[in-house]
Parts: sequence; structure tokens; C-alpha cells
Amino acid sequence: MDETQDTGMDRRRFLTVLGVTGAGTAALSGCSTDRVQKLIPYLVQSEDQVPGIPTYYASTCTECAAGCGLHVKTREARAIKLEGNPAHPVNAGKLCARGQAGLQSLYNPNRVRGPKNRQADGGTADIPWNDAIAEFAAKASAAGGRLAVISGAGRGTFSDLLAAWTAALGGRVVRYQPFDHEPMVAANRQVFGVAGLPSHDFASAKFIVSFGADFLETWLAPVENQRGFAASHGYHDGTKSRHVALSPRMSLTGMNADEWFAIVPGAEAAIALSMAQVILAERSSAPADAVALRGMLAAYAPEQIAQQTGLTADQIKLLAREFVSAEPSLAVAGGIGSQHAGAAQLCAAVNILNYVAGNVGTTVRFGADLDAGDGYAALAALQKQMEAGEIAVLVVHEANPVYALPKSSGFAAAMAKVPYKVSTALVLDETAALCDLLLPESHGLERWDDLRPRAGVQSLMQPVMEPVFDTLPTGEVLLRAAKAAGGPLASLQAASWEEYLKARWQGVAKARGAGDFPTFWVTTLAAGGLYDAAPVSAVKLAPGAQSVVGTSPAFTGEGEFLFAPSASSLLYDGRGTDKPWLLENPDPVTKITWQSWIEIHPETAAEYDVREGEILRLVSASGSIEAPAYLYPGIRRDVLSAPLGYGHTSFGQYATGRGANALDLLAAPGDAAFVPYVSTRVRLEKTRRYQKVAKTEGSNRQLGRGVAEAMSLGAARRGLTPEEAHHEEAGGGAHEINTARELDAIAGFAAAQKAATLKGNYAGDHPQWGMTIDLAKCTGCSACVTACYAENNIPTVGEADVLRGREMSWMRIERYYEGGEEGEPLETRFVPMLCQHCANAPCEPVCPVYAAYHTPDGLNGQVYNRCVGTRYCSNNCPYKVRYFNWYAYNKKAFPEPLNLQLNPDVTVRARGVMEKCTFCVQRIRGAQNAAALERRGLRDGDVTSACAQACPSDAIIFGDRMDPASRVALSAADPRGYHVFEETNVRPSITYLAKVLTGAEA
Amino acid sequence: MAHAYTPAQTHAEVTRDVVATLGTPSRGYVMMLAGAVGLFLVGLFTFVMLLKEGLGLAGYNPPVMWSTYITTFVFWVGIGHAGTLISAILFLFRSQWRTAVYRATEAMTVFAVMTAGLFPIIHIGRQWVFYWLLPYPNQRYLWPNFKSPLLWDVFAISTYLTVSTTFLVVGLVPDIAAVRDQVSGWRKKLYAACSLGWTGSDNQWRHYTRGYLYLAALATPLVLSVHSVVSWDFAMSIIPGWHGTIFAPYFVAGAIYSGIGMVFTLLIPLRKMLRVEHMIVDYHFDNLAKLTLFTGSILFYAYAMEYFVAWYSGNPFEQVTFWRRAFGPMWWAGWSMIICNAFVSQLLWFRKIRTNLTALFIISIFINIGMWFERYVIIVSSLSNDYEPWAWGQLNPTWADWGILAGSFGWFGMYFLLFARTFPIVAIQEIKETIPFPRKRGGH
Amino acid sequence: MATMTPGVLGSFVHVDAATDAIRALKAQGHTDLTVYTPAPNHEIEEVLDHPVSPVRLFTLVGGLTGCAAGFAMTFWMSNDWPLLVGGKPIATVPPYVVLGFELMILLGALSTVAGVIIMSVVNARKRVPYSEKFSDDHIGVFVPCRAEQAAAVESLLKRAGSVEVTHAA
Amino acid sequence: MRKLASVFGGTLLLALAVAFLARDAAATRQAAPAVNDSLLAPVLTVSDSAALKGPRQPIFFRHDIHAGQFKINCQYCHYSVSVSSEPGIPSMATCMNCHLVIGGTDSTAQREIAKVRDAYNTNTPVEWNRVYFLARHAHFPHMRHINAMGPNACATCHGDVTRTPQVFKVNNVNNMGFCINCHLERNVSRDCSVCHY
Repeated sequence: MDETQDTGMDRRRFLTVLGVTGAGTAALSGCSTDRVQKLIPYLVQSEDQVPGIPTYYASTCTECAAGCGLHVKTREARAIKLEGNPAHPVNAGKLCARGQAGLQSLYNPNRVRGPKNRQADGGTADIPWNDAIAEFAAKASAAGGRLAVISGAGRGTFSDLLAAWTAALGGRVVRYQPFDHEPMVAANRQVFGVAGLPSHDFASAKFIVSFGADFLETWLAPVENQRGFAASHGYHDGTKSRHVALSPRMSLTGMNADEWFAIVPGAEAAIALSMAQVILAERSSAPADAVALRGMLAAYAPEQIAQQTGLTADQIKLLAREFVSAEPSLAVAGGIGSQHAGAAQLCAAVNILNYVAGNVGTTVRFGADLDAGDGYAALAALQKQMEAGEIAVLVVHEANPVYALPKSSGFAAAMAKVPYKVSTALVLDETAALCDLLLPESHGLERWDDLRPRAGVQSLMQPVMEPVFDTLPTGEVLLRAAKAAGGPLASLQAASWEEYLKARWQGVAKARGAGDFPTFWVTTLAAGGLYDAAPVSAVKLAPGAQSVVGTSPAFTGEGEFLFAPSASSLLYDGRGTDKPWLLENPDPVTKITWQSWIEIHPETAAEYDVREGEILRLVSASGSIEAPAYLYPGIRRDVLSAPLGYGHTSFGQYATGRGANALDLLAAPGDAAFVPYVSTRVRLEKTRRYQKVAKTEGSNRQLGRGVAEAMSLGAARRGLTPEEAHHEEAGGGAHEINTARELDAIAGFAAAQKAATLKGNYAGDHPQWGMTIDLAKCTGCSACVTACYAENNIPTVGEADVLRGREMSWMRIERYYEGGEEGEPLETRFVPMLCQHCANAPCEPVCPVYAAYHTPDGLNGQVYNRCVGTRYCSNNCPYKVRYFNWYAYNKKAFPEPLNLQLNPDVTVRARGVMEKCTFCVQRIRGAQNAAALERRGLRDGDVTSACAQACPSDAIIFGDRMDPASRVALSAADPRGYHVFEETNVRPSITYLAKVLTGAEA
Repeated sequence: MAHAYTPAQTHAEVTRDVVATLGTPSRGYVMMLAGAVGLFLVGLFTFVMLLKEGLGLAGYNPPVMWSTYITTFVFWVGIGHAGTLISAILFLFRSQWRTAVYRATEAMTVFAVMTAGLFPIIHIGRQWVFYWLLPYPNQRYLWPNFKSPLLWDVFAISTYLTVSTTFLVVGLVPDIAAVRDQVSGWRKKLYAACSLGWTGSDNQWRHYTRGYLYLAALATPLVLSVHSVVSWDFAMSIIPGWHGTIFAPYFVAGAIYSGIGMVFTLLIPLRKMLRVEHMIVDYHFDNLAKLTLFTGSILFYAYAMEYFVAWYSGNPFEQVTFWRRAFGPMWWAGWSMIICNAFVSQLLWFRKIRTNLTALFIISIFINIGMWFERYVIIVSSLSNDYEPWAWGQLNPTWADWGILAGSFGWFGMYFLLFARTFPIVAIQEIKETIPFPRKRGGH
Repeated sequence: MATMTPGVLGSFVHVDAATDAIRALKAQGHTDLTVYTPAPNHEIEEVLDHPVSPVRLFTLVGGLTGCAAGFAMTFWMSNDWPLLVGGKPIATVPPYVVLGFELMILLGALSTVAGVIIMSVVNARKRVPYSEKFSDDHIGVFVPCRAEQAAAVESLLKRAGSVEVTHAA
Repeated sequence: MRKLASVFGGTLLLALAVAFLARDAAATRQAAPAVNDSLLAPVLTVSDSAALKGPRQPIFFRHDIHAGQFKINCQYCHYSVSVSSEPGIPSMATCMNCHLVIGGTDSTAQREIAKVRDAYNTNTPVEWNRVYFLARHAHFPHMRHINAMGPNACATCHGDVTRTPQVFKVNNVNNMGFCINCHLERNVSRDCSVCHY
């Protein structure tokens, strides 16, 4: 790659050889450690880079449209860990699994490494930036009015520049996001006459009803939703909110519901209107203008519509009464799981329901104006123009329509009609593969930018390191093209994209009356942006509210099953499929890795004699897909589902050809306002072929072993322990103690054992690290799993080794089912399982070389360079949380430049060595070193593990159990606390807090 | 005993017959040796691949972290125990019938334990630092963990290998001297060197007999303790199905049972090949079979006791483990273990079977298949359904597992056949001891 | 070559003949006899009446040293770098009994073998005549005596029934 | 008989004692830090560096002149040793702080300093050969040791640099016994997870 920076030296490449960095890259080498190494100093000492000490930069996550705030931890000028920015209103310090995996899009080995253009022979060739920009400027200005840009960028300075730039040339911009919530936007315009998306306050809602909206996975801002949901739905001071999910398939959000109703697909709107009708009929508290809807709603009385919805009339009435009596409540709709032809009407119905129950303004706040694209209709219109040949130059920026739209929509063919196509994609995806000029954009962590995800939030992005490859921010490309082309673009002059951004922010500073700009700029950058309170605007019913129709849509095609694709919470719309972390992180619902699947109800599978792993073919009018079957009790018997995001044809080595693309089954959206994902019926065919499913699930039933405990709300209110609650449920008789000897045994045994095992605590003056995990708050989203991978250099082992159960994730989320047979409602419990750091650890006495031993501060130490690899410790661990390096996974898992992400504080394990969760001992030692320099002891909160820091539900609390005032000590004293496998007397340091159940009666 | 057996040979005939076994190898012997070396090379290739690629080649499926390598390790240590039992414990009991078979079984012990000794190196993740298991002084001030059963294993196996080798060599010295005096040329020089200048003088016999007695006295507790220590590899854990107090006697009985099975498998063809049918006769096999019946019945009791204890203990983890061992995904291994070990051994109640050598040979094959499966079932089925239901998983072995197993048989067979050809497989001086010297005044 | 010990070597086929010869020789004061037998023989031992072999002391010393070494090694090494495992005390007797036992057996056996070798070598006479037949089926009796007594000894052996007598100069 | 038993027992104890003593000798004693006030560094030429121990560097940088004769404090160049686990390597600008002006007294010094200036002016930093390389499975927090043992404790492990013309490996930092000895003497924790994580 040629050098364009004037310093003549690529600072980051040489920084890594400062003799310091790359500490994590060279693995634990076997024999000699005295290889000749070079120490290459700076030319000029940089102020913000001290070798060995991390530097944190505030930035913004670009993995989805929510725009969460980031704190990027860098060591020796390379980003190694992403964490949430505590000051940011959207995610308040938390980050989902996709956000954590942003590093793997930054360091992805499949990234386009420099500008390329199409050669005569059809191949692509590298060209220098200057020529690329000259060619781009010439073509764009020549196209003039026949220029079109498809941009997925969020609202911000770049989008404004792009709009101005394109307008200057007379072209048009279509802002397009695959999951763009078009039905909600249309519904808000129809019912309230307000365009835009409201913000939802899950924290204060006491009763939440979701009509197929998977708000914990891909709906609007999942981290913000999950923070609120965990705060209200998690058991706190004697109460918890209730959540009812109504959808044909139980998504991860459905699993976190207290009740899930497998309703008839498409019947959600009718149920919402029927609930509104019951509320209007029985209560008078509705707003004045809502009363006018009584006429329209009369047709949706529960008795009339109940039979076509899968619910009984009483159930609808019960739901309605509880919805209106719980002040405030919240109904949400518009998720991918229920995006069928009638989705706009469904969202309108839910708007009416919220309005009638008085939630609009309390839990549903308009005025937040969340960022949304122009919707599919605009893209369809552009497609028509492309097919008509009216477009001369098409620029595709941060979007992949060829993959994200069903093949039957013919977008690829439309692109073929455009003579000249430009793409700024980071990775050569399906759309970029068809383009003639590639101007690879710098990743969000390598460029200046800002985003306005919602009203009141202006979130800044700053380059935390030198660009990994020869890429430029697209803003820079536009400005240079403007300078090169001149003419109408002459007005868009700026020294550089950074200056342009600063100029715009000077305007913002002036508007806020900030004094001198430099200090304002530095303080805003450090805070990550400007955060003002989101304005709340009152809304009234618009006349359109009267014309809402609740009839269920007609599904095209014949076939006995309805096909309902599900959006994966890890792969989103398929942009996550090129990241090994997200592919190996088991899907939160099915626990399958690296493969796509077809969900089928066990009884339907029995009826069709389908075993798990048998490859099924689904055939619809528009196409067919093949994938292994996965028996899933959380789906209707007449519905089949498959995940979106798989079946890429060109998206790098990890994603290409992996799994089947669910969109192939869908018909062309035609002139619909949005892509109706749930729209086609399919025929099920067996292919007689079999493929073992790469899932990390052993048995999904806990066989009454008390791994995932739960208790009723009543029991929790009375302060019972899980054991007492079980005891009460199982007949409640007092346990009659027969003999005095039994009394002594119970009393004597426990005391004697406790004295014997106190040795784990040495003199008791050291900290004793411990953790509590609140199963009432854990939603099973697996953000902690990816955070652990990022912090501890855990290698991804690939599909073949996951098939043999050899995945290396130190923390796994166990998903146990309860009930679900013979009509009983299916209940799901999540248990994050990691090393329990037992005081009486069974893995320690069996290790022949003291590789596993107990540290004075209560950790179960695992010394990698002392481990010989007999693996007895893993056999003897009742929790099975010790993982073995069967191969040299560190060599396969970190190809250049993924190895730049390795954390230099954590040893990269070699082959033949056992590894396990260490309670992030490098963070503990780092904090102890820092505290020792300041001559003070550790305070509660100085140290937190990577998983506790990332958990959006704040379910994991880490700290020193010996400190009575610490958060972990207080929450460990919670009566709901229990230890897993208490009877083995291994005395784990992790206390789980039992989940609290609220059945229908609460 | 029914009848005291005295071999119908004179001293000279004994010497002549045993020296004859050391002559030029027959075609059958060479073929068997080639087969053994071939199997060994398969094992060697597999081990080199494990060293190069990693243990992942084998079929390990976490949570099953131990599979066929540990099974084969316990299998070979078990086979080693019958030899020392017959040569040491029966020596203390002055039993007559041990004299003809004890040298072959003692050699089998040494080579079996040599084979087993390889596995603490083969099965660990970092094979090249196995010496960390030994308490050698090092600059890091680090010592091994003596509380770990694996370390007891290292000491037990190395002690057992040393003592049984010493016991074999001490027993061999007089015989080598006898052979030295019968052969000539380069073989005489070889045997002269090996016989350490043994002349059979009264002074030497005086110390030799006492020394041999004490070695037998020391080897007796050793043979019972080594397989107990090997069983504590499992019994010291908290895994349901492993931590049972019955494990020590259960494993020792199983060891002797499988050891004598291997004795039958080796001796029945060997005596035909080395033409010593008249020295190792039905009387010996009858008594060996009785011993097999005895230990087989102990196994029968042990299996029943394991299931009873699991049921009676009311511990849900144990009950599920044993239920799945009999009816779970590994039911085939569980039942083949019980049939081969418990039921096949009951056939030996009938004298006709005990003295029918082909029947004994077939039964011995079943014995060793059953015993290999017993360790496989104990190890793999208990690990695959442990405490944590989420982490349950099934093992399916790969070529690397079977490669090392074949290699171990090759390694053992190669040494045993070489030994049978170079050193007297039947103990000359012990048999002569049972034949009374001719008397001038007649009568015995 | 060093000189052979002077004396007479008789070879017997019958064990009672050999015992008669030995009894007679002892009666005449020849106590320093060397008797070769192909296998240990109870009657020969009785008539020679040698004291019990001291190998048992080697075994005792070896065994005790081994056991002491076993416990000393384990206790000292555990306390040299005390690491806590599984809430168990740093060094106690029960787990280390196994090692004490193993080293007791190991050193006991090795010292027994050393004892046999040492004792066989210590008072064995050098340069004593030997015949291949003594490891086959003959019993050999070697009587060290001066040249002049050789004839008397030879006649005594022949009378007792020796099948062959040779003289060592 | 008794004599033999005692001989036998004696040899056993002797073997144990030898093993015990051998271990202590393995940990070499540390060099005592000694800074002599009126220290004049010897005048050497580049070819002499071949004779000296330790790797030859692109520039024959003389610690004995800088640290010894001119008594420049270690932390002037190794700027982050008291705050971070990594000591830090001086940037070319740090060299130029003085060598912008100082050209060197004898011909060797002048030629070497010319290399420094040339490197700085052509923006190509000097690629020093690393002498001390700690294995990747161990973490050595420099700042804790400086914090505990004082700012000029460098000599403890790196030897008296003020008198070494060319840096060489005085102590093998990968010899764990060397670290453990020191921790034992100063009664500091030698828990494994303090250094190995």
C-alpha cells in the first residue's frame, strides 16, 4: 500500500514494534523466548500514548441505527475493547453483543484494502486514491441529474453533506436501512398525523404487551429497551412488571415474557383493537377524542374476533383490563417477526390501544424523532428509475440492497442496467461485487463523524487509531471529488472532512453560546457528544385513526405451512455474518452456531417423521431453501421459521456460502411500503440427507437439579429462599425430623464443613472476589459472551470443532425449558454459567502440577504455562466450565489483522493448555497496581469484570465479598440467593438470585 | 487339591526342552512378530500426528475429556496385575501349579506395565513437558502436587514397573545360567553376560531364595495397591458413577480377571508354537480358569453393587448416570461389558470348559473385550452425563483413538514375542525344584 | 590368569550320595565346601547348615528408608511452596500415605536385590572350578585342600558315590 | 552388616543434600547497585563493540557515558517506568534534545551522533535490538517495582548500566528462580496469579 500521509511512516505499524505492543500476538511460545526483537521508538513522543497504559476515546457505535455511545479502549494505538459510554443517554455504559463485535468489522481480514476499479477484462485492479477520486468526480459530475445515491448512514453531518453534494449535482439520495420500521412510521402518520418514531420507556411500564415486536433483539434501540425492561421486569423492592408476548413464534423477547400466546399469524391487529374496544366499553378514563372511536371499534368486540385470533374472548378481556389498570402500561408492535402485509394497520391499532390506555406521553413519547431511513417505497421508486435506464451513476454507501432485498425483487438486474456503479462498502459484499469503482470507507473507529440518532442527542465519533488499511472517510472522498470536479460542487469546499465537521460544530457551539470553540470541542469530544433532554410533544388523534382496519392479511402461495423468518439478534440483517465472534456466539434462542436452521414444532416434526438435523427443503412460489431441522417447542404447529442473515453469496470467507438465505422464499415486495417478511406459505419436503446441528446445547431440561431456580412473586415478597419456596410448593408439610441424630447431622455437618473449608480464605484479610447473577434480570442476550471473547483473547474454533463440543467460550448462557409438554405453557430460564471460583474447588486437588490452585484473594487460579494438559480438572468440575485447547486455536483464530485486537494484558493460550474464566484477573491486578501507585486499597467499583460491565440488564455484579458495604455483598445477602449444586459442597463464589415468576394471577 | 501334579520329566529333559524354545524362529513366529511391529508402527504414526497437530485429532467431545487413551491405559495396567499375582502371591502360598506359567505371566506383566507407562505421556495435552510430573529440583522452586491421584499414579506405575522388572530379572538369572551352559558361540557370550556370573553355588542359592521370597513379599501388597491407586484416579473425583468406595477392590478384581484372560490368549497359541505343550498342561489351565471364575464373580458382584448403591443412595445424579449407562445412548457398551465380564466368566463352572483350550481361548478374547469396554463405560458414560445437564455430550472416537490402541497391542506383542524367543519362557530352575533328584538308594 | 584354588571337585548324580559325601567331608574338618546344584535343594541346605541369609536386613533398612523418604519428600515439598488446593490443608498424612507406601516398596525391593548381589559377591571364593553339567542335572561338591590331602578326599568322594572327580591345581 | 546398612543410608542422605544445595546456586546473586561519582567512561570505537558482550546496536549508544559519566537519570529516557508496566523507549526527539547541539568529542562519538541526526532528519527511527525479553506468559509491572524499590533500583535486575558501554543480559529475566528469590527475601507475595495471568 503506498503512503499518502506526509509523515512518510505509517505510525501505527511501527508503533506495534515499540517492543511493547503485539505482546498478545506472539503466543505462549514453546522453547526459546529470546528471539531477536526490535525496539523502534517514536520520532516525536506522542502525548496520549504511554506504552503499557490504555488510552480511552469516546466514540459512537455504527453497528446498527441505535447509535449507542462508546468508550474505546486502546493500547499502543490500536483499539482492543469496546465498552459503553456511561454518559450516553441511549446505552448508559452498556453495549450489546453486536456493539462489542464492532472490533471484528474494524479488523476484518476480508475488508477491501484499498480503492479498486473495474478493468476492461472484468477483473478489479488497485488504483491510487487520487486517480479513484478523479474518476469518481468526473463520472458523478457528468451524470448530473442522472446520479443516484443509496445511503445507509445515520442522520448526521455526513448525511447532510451527502444530501447537499448530491443535490448540487441534481441527483437524489435514498436513505435506506433494511429494518427501517416503515410500518410504525406509516401508522404514526395515519393515527397521529406525526411522521417519526417515538421513544419507549420500558423502565416505568408496569404491564408490557408485545405484538411480535422483538424489542430485546432488533427493534429500535435494543440496549436502551433492555436496560428499561430489566429495571422494570427484574424483581425490585417487592414488585416487578408483567410482560405478555403475542406472536406466532417465541423470539428471545417472547422467552422473557411471563406469558406467551401462540396467536394466529396476522391476527395481532384485531386483538389490539379488541382490547381497545373493551377498554373504551368498560372504562371512562380514555382521552376525550378517543371516545369517537367507539363506533369503529364496535366491530372488534372480543366475542366477534376471538375465534380467528387463537385467543378466547375472556383472555382478550383479561388482557385489556390488566392493560388499562396497570398505570402506566405499554404496547409495542412493528417487529420483523410480525412484519406482514397488515403490519402498518397493526402498528396503527397498537397506537390506538396505547392512546386509549393513556400511555401516549408517558411510556410512548413522541418528539424523540428516532432516526429512520426513507423506507422501502423510496428504494422501490429508485429501482424503477434504474430499470428505466434513467440512472447513469449509482453510488451505494453503507448498504447492501442486493442481499437485503428478496432476490425476486430483481434489484441485481436493475443494477445491471446502471452503466456506472460505485460502492464504499468496507467488505466486498453482494452489492459491491457488482460495482465498477470501490472507494472503501474507513471504519467508524478510524474516522471523524457525528450522528444524531434521536432529538437531543448529537453523538461524536473520532478516529481512535490509524486506518488499518488504505481507506478514506467517504466525507473526505466527497470533498476531494468536489474540489476535483468544481462546477456546481465548488461551494462545498473544505480543507478536509475533519475541518468540515469542525466548521459545522462551530455553528452548534455558537448556537449554544459556548465560549471559545477549542475548549468546547475538546470537552464535547471527551463526553462523546451533546446530550439534551428529548422534547416530548403531545399528540392528538388524527382523522386517519377512524380508518384503521384489523383484518389479518392474505398470505401468498400454497403450502400447508406459513413461513415466518426471524431476525437474528446477533447477525441483525446479515451485516454480522462476517464476524467469527457473532457466528460462534450461540443464537440466544436455538443455541446453534455457524449454521442456519429451520425451526419446526416437535409435534409437527413427529407427524412428518423429521429428526433434528435432517435437512428439509422449504419450497415457495418464489424459490426454495435447504437447512437442517431444529425441533423448537416455541413455535406454532402450522408455522416454520428460519433466521435472516445467512446465505451470503459474497461477503468474505466467514459468511460466503454459510447457511440458506431465508429471503429467497419471499415474493417480490412490489409496490408495498415495506418488505413483508411474513408473507408466503411454503411446502415442506424431506431431502433424506442429514447434517449434525452445531449447537452448544446438551440437554435443555435441568431434570430438577436446581441449576435455574425460580419462585413465585408471592414467595419472593415474603422473603423466602428458593429452597423454602420449592418446599412450600411441594406440599408444604413441615419436614418431619425423626431422630436427634438427624438434627445433629444437619447442624453438625454444616458447621464442621464450613470450618474445614475456611482455609480457602487464608487469614481473611485479602479480598475474596465474588459475583452475583440475577436471573430475574438476565434476558439471555449473550452480550456478556462476546465481551468475554473480546477481553480475554478467546479463540473462535470454527464449525467443525463446535460440532465436537469444543467451543472455548468461558461464559455460556444455558437456556433451560420448563413445562411445554401436554399443553402446559412453555417457560424458559437463562443461566449464565462460568467458573464459580469455588472455595472448595474439586478441580484443584486433582491437578498434578498445581496449575489449578486457589489464590489468596479467593480466585481459582489457572496458570497456563504450568498446565500439562491432563484435563482431570475439567472432568472433576461439576459445572463443566473448563475448556481445553485441543489444537493451536490461537493460530487459526486470529489471522492478520484480527490479531491487532488481542489484549496484551492477557496471555494468548497455546495448544494443550486448559483455560477458564479468571474473573478478569488482569483487570483485578491492573486495578491493584493502580491503587498501589496511589498508596490506597481497592474500593468497591474499582474492578468490574468485562461481562458485568457489558451486561445491558445489569444482572451481573462483581466485587469483593469480604467488603460488607460492596454491591456484591449486599446482593449476595438477598434471600433469593442460591448456589448451583450446593449439595456438592464446593462453595462457589457466585450467588445466583432466583428468577421471579408472575403467572396470570399476580 | 485333587491331585498333586509332578511333571514327568527328568532335569536334563527340562533343560533340553526349554533351551529348544530359543532356537531359530519358526515361520509362524516371524509372521506374528511382523504383525506386532506393524501395529506398533501404526501407533507410532498416530502419536507423531498427535504431537504435530494436537489432541484434537482424537475423538474427544467435551465434557468427555478422557476417552480411549485412559481406557487403554487402565486396560494395560490391569493386564499387568495377573502376572505379579501368579508369580508373587501364589509363590507365598507355595502353590504347585504356578511354576510352569509364572515366567510367561511375569513377562506379560512387565511388558503390559511398560505399555501402560507410555499413556501418561500420550494422553496429556503438552506431551513434551511430562517430566513436570516428577519431583525434580528446578530453578523455579516448583514441586508437583502430591495430593493429586495422577501423581500417585506416576509413583505407583513407576514403582510397579521397577519392582516387577526386578522380580522378572532376579527370577531369570539362574535360568539364563542354565541356558548359557547349553549353548555356544555368540549366544553363549550373550547369556554369560546376562547371567551375572551365576554358578548355582550353595552360597548364591542361600541368598537368592531369601531375596526372591522378600521380593515376592513386597510385590504382593504392591500388586493390590497399584490398581487401587489407578482406581483412585476415578474414585477421588466427585463425578457421579466414579466416586464409589467399591472402586479399589472392583478394579483389582477386574485387573486380575483381564490379566488371566490375556494369559490364556498368549499361552494357548504360544505353547503350541514353542512346543512346550507337555510342560504347560491342562492342570495349569484348570487352576487359572478357577482363578478367572473367582475374579469374574467378584466383578458380577461389583456391577450389581454399583447399581444397588446408586439406587439406594437416593442421589439423583448417581441414579441418572447409572440409568443412562444401562438404557442411555451408550447402552450397547454397558451391556457388552456386563455380558462379557459377568456372564461369560460363569461358563467356567464346568470342568469340561475349563480344560478345553479352544473354549478357553475364545472366552479369553471375550474377557479382554469386556474389560476394555468396562473401563470405556466407566470413564465415558460417567463423564458424558455429569452434574450439568446443559454440558452433556456424546463421545465418538476417531482413527486416532483406534490407532493408539492398535499401537499399544503392537508394542506389547512385539516385546513379548522377542522375550519369548531370547529368554526361557518357562522357569527351568523352578520346575527342576519340583522334580526330586534321583536317589542312589531308590525311592523318592 | 589368577591361580585356581587348589582342591578336588566331585560330581554326583544322586542327591543322597552327595549328602553322604558332604557329611563325611565335614566330619573330616573340611567345612569350607562349595556345593553346586541345578535348583535349590532342601536336603543339601540342611546338611550344609549355613546361617540364615542376612538379605532380610537390607530389605528392612531399604523399606524403612523408603517410607521415611516418602513422607519427608512430600511434607517438605508441600511446605516449601505452600499452595492451597480445594480447601484442603497444605500437608497431611492421609494423601501422602500412598507415596510413603510406594517408596517403601520401591526402596525395599531395590535394596533386597542389592543385598542378594552384595552378599553373593562378598564371600564368594574367586577362581573356583565349575562344570556345565552342574546347571543341568548334576550336583557338584568342591573341596579346597592342599595337594597332599587331595588323594584322601578323592577316595572319600568315590566311596560316597561320586561319578567323576577332577583335581584343581 | 551394620556397616553396610549405614553406608547405604548415608549415600541416600548425601544425594538429597546435594540436590538441595544445587538449587540455591542456580539463582545467581544480584549485582549490587553502585554509582561512582567521579566516573570517566573509557574511550572505545565501534569495532570494540564487537568484543563487548550483548547484541551490537545500529548506533553504538554508550550507557556508561550517558548514565555514568553525565549521570542522566534513567527515567529521562525510559519515561514511563514509574507509571506503567512498560519502561518505554526514548523517541528520536529525546535524543535530539541534546544532540541537536552536542556533536561528540572524539571521532567515534561524532560519527555515531551523526547517525542520530541523520535518522531524525530522514524520519526513519533507529531500530534498536531488544536485550531483555520477558516470556509472554508472565507480566512484570515495572512501576510496582520502582514504586517499592526506589527510582534507581534498575541495577538490581539490569546490572550497573552506568559502567556498561554496551547493554547485555546481566540476569536472565526469564529465570523464575531469580524473581522468586527476590520475592522471598523481601517477603513479598509469590502467588502464581500475581505474575501469571
